[in-house]
Amino acid sequence: MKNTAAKLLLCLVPILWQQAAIAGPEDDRKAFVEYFQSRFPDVSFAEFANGIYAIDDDARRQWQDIEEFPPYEFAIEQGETLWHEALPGGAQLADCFERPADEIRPAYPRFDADRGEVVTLAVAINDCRQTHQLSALAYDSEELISITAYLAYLARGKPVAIRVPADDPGAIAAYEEGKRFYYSKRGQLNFACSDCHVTSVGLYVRADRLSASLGHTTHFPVYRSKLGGMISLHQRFSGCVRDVRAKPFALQSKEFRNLEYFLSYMGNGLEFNGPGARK
Amino acid sequence: MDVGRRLLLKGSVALAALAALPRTLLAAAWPEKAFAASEADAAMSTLFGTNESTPSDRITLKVPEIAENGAVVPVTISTTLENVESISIVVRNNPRPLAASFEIPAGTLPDVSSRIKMGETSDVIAVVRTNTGIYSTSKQVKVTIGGCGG
Amino acid sequence: MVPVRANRSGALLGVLAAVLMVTGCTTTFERRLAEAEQLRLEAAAAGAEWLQTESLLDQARDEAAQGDTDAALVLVDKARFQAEAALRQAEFEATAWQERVIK
Amino acid sequence: MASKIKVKAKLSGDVAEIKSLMLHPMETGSRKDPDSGELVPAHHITQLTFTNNGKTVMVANFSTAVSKNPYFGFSFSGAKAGDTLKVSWVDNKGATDELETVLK
Repeated sequence: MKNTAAKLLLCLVPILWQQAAIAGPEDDRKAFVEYFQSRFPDVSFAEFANGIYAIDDDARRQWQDIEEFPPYEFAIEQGETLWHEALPGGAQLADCFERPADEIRPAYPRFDADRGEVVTLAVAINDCRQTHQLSALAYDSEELISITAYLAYLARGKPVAIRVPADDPGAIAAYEEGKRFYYSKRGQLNFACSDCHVTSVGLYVRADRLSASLGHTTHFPVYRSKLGGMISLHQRFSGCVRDVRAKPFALQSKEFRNLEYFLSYMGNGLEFNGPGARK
Repeated sequence: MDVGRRLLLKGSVALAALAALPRTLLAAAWPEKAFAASEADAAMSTLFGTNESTPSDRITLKVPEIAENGAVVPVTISTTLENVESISIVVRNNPRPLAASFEIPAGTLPDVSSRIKMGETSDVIAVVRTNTGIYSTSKQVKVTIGGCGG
Repeated sequence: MVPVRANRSGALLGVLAAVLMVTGCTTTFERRLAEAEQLRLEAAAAGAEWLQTESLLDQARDEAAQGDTDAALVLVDKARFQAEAALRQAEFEATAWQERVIK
Repeated sequence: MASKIKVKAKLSGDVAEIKSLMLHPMETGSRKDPDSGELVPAHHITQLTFTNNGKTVMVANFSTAVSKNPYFGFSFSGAKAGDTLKVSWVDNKGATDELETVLK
């Protein structure tokens, strides 16, 4: 009996410790989810992964029509080819990742304690190329985005479970930086991300309805009908920053990686559903 | 090869291009003049010999009320009319109103879908030609200027 | 720009220097341009630079190169206003953002 | 080069439901190149043809108003498993692409 109790205690200690320690981000996340669910009581939690289509029926029908045969299928196909292409020395991209291909997308963004910064999937792919004597791909290149599209496709249906390790001050700082970015007003229009996607969610900006931030990161990269091509999450960030008339940060800049870290954590529990199709 | 002869008159450049094509593509000529028309009525007249069509509730035209993006507007047209020969999509306010025209051989169901571009808010007209005449139905699709997403 | 051209000819340099001393235009422009540029860099360092500040300064340089110093100064002032506003925005946001966090 | 056409076919009874997607810029001829400011010449698929075991089952005539990377779906009867469906297009510059698939 005593032995069992001791074992139980041993098991519980790390769990309790962990829960107490991640109270910061986890409290944030719960409040975040609650806010959007109270704004849209008819929308189920899982539906928020569908972005604006969770809350706009006419747009949703058009999206579903496009999803009948979405143009991003070409990107998935290209990504699959590139994923399996032999690197110099005969290795493949897959060899750099110590997990099955369908578990790679969900492993990012993650805080890398050794580097002291957030590593995203795009960065990890470029790291791998450079390890194998290849140049880094541009972060807006069709090749890199296609690879992320393929990995996103393999990860469909898996839950978002981003970790902000409570015992890693660097991770917490990166998360907090992302959070600060999200809530800070910037640019000539003096808008924060949250002004549009929290306070004014569901309202119109000219003809566009503002999407909920809950679920913003699950479906990237996306095929933009407007552009007739794929864009990454960071390109979308860049577009939003530009829209409020602030100078955008570089794709995969520390600012945007931290923002991705924070926003991804807010989406914990939703399912990955990328790549996506957007107007 | 009546069609081939007509095209031949357009000159040797076109002929050279056509010669390289698989023969099946010559089955029907691409209705160049109808596509070039800048008014919906003219496009219809060129394509069908008349711009008159009979409104029909046996045609189902599925289009959005407000296009998410004028560059990609999903359109589905189906009909319960019999002996359908072709289905065409006409966007009245586009600079070239005839967007597409689908030839329906016997055995093919009169049910087609595609995605089209719209420059501005406009009536979208589904035109069905059968062995008895020209029928149509139309719906307005609003095209708006986007804010951030568009 | 102007000094480079002037270096080619001592005489021209002398004439220009005299003109500049009399009008004060170009020196004023250069100084105000440098100030605005400095403020822009400070805003950028604060992660708060606005979208068009840099291009306003580029346009100002173009106008100045074409000899329209008045137009150039108007653009420099616009850029400076933006850079200062961006810095005030960043200063205010250093704490204000916390009020917006969903709780 | 691999075909830039994708086809999904679904047989229910003797009706084949066909969905197709193809990579093509579908330039209208009225768009300006953002860098050069010059008009980009029209470049679009003119005719998309489907044959099933050699029999033409659809001829779709496109203008520049069909969206970039066109989608086209339709259905035809008289199909059975094992039939060879061939999709091909030609554009206004004389370029072509084609894809063959066996109905299942």
